[in-house]
Amino acid sequence: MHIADGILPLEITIPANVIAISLVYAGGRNLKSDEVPRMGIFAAALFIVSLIQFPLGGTSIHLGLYGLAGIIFGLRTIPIIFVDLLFQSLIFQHGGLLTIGTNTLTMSSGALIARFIWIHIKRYKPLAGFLCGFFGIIIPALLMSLLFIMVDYGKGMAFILAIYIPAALVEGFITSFIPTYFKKTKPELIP
Amino acid sequence: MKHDFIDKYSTLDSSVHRLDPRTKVLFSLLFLVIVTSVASIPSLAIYLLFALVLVIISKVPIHFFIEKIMLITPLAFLFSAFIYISYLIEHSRSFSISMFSIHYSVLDTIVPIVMKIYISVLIVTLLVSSTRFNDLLWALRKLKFPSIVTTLSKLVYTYIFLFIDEMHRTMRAYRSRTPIRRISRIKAYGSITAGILTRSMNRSEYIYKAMMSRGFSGEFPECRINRFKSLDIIALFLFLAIIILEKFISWKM
Amino acid sequence: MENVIEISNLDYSYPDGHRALSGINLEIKKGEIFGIIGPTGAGKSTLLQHLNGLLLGNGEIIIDNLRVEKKNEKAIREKVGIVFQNPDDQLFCPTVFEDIAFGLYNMGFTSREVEEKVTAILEKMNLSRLRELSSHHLSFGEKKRVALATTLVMNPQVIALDEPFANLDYGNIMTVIDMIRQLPITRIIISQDILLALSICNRIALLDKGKIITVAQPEVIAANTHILKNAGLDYTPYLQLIRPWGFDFHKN
Amino acid sequence: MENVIEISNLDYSYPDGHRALSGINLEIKKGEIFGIIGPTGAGKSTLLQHLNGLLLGNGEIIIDNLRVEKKNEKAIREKVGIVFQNPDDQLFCPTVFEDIAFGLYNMGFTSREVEEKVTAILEKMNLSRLRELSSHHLSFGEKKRVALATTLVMNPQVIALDEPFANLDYGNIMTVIDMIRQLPITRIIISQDILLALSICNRIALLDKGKIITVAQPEVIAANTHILKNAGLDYTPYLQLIRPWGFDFHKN
Repeated sequence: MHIADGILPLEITIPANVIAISLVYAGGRNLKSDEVPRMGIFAAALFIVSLIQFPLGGTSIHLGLYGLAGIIFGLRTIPIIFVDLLFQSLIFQHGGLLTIGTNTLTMSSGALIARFIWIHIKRYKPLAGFLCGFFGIIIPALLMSLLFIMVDYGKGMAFILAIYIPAALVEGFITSFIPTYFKKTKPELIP
Repeated sequence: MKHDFIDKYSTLDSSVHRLDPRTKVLFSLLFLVIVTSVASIPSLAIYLLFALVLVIISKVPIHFFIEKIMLITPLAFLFSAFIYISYLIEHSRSFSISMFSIHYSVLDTIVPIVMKIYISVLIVTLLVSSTRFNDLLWALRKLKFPSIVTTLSKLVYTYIFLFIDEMHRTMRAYRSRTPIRRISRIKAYGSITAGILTRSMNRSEYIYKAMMSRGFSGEFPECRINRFKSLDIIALFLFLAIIILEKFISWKM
Repeated sequence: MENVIEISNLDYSYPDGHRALSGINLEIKKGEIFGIIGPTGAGKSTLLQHLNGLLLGNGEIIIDNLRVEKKNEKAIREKVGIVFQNPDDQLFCPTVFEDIAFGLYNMGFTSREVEEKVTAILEKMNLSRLRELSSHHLSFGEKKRVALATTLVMNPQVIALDEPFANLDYGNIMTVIDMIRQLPITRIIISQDILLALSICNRIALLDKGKIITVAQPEVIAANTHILKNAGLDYTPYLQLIRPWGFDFHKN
Repeated sequence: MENVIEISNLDYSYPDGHRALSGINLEIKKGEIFGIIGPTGAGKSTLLQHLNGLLLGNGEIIIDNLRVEKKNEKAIREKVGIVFQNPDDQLFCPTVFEDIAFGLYNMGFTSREVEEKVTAILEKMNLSRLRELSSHHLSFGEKKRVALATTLVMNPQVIALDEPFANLDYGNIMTVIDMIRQLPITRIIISQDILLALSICNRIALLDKGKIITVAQPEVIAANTHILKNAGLDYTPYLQLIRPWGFDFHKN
């Protein structure tokens, strides 16, 4: 769901880049030394999981882990996603270079909303995890299709959302397990 | 996957390779901006031609670019399909048209977009295949990108292999305890993903410590080749000339 | 005695073309402790992974009258358990209990059966107090034992251990050796620690550059210093080095 | 002899509150081979990481008249080189050359100086033929040596090695021991292989549960079987086990 170069007008991509880079800067301030490698490995993980397609009901989907990253890293997710997208665009042409700001903002919104959900649903943590994973995928897809409609590619772009529903469900199920796992293995990760 | 998966052809020698990495980054971004801002098919054809000339000058094997083009093609196709469907939906009442006839007016929207997507892919691929990865990070840092971006990028470059390695070994151990090839329970999937992440995190800390104990501070002290020189100025002038030519032609038309 | 494993003419090359194993012939008898020794890169781990079909090479491997091939995968993996060198590879569940239960669920046991079997093995291996811990909080020695338990619980006929003594202190080495000795099944041990392999195995195959140099009793291998030297496995300089502490021991 | 490292009252707790080191006092002399032994979890690696400021605890560490603290980080890391246990964690560049060059670039050497220094160390350590290889294609023993080279090339005054013998066969153990012995600088060796530590160190500190139990000459440590047993480091059962092969050796 990364938007390639050449699709969006400069009126969107350039301001988005300015905002995204400022947020990247903000998200990378006052880092403790143990945060850096953890952010690095997550950026690598985000990159790798996006390459591992597995079949589901006729199509193939892959994990995003954006919701999980949001739960763990909060605002720090923004630089992580930015770097993940930089690698995806440089190596596999998933998403463009000029649209990297736009993509960072849409993906990060999903992650930050996941963080919000995780902090505010105090009970039923597996359910909270499910919602984090689900919205971590659905929110970016929603924003992307809204963006397309906004620049007049037509209302049909809303159908894009439908493609992501199965992926978001799978992501939700998996994310419902992982934070509880980390609670046992690396409790310092989970807020 | 080998270590040179990003900058595979960066050790070749060509005029493109010899440019200052900063020039290449700026040039690529500018190129993307210009391409995005034009809409006419002839103008885009000029830029496509220019991009192809650069590709040839770079001596990077053509098949490498074709691979990348193939990667983006399904997406370009899907996107075009969506535009087409949108068009049909929006105009179905006013025209009462059939789904199966071709509507040429929509091609005016689709063709330029597909061209833009392809030109952009060529330019980005040219950038990464003609610049060593470390030099690219050095250039981004010099161009005032936040240091967190370059530091994380350096780590990701290293950690990708670490992550693949951990994944491979966990899956091997997993398979040795299960006769079933696919993972049967979604909970197992969650466990394995979390397990791989935990182990990768632990190892990533060691690697980071090993880097720090050899003086790594997140900065990139060195760029192996080239500084800004006459070749860079020529390249920029050439690029400006192409832009002016394109503007002139589209004005004439 | 009856053969439980028969390997004939096994060849294997890695996808990059590098030849890892060539012309391996091997017979392993029921109930013995069989050692496979060799320097790093000799192909020991590669050979190990053929035993339960994680890798499939050219040639034939028969385990307990069943040919190792794709269609027998399920049965073979239940017959042969592998304990990998790094226990972290094998422990990926949130708790020790779940790690040990994992293979059983895959074999199709019910929750109740799983519960019983896991409890039994934990008690037998003296690991009950670790039951609800996360494997990340165990010491290396404990992890090694839990990794062994994850395989043993599946009740295999053959267990193959990759470098079971690596990274252990002497105390843990002795514990692991005791455990291995007490298992009533066929045990295959892969090790570059030739002194330990000589000490606990009934028979030993010496592997070098993907080929089997010799298969013999430990005494025969130890006496043949020539082939050990050729394979870079000569341990005399090491014994010479630790001699002062050994002599002390003799005096006591 | 002059002290190159002085540690006084060092305490360290992990972020989760677990106490890893308490009240460590230690003096290491210029040029010696100093061993730090102890069972797993004793805090050996944690102590090691304090030596070049990768971890900062309470207490004082002076290296060659310079206090280990944030502001001296750069200078300290040039004085003290650490070789980690797992060479895979240390080799992260596309080629051996670049791995060895990594530290030099960070120290600010020019390309030409780096080229010269790397070439020199590769020749000296007999690794020149590996220069352009990726570390993925090296054997474990080669990786260990390259990891050592990545640190030595920075010309440290102190080199600290975490489990330098782990996972090596006897041939490689002897090679690494020779290398360590020939280095003209202060060497700190962390190991749970007490027999090897006794054999090559001038002095040894025994660490258990984050505390220093004793610091003494190898002969003294070896004679004190009581404290070794307490720390779970008793090696007599091991020597008993490998005895048959040792006797053979004595006969020769």
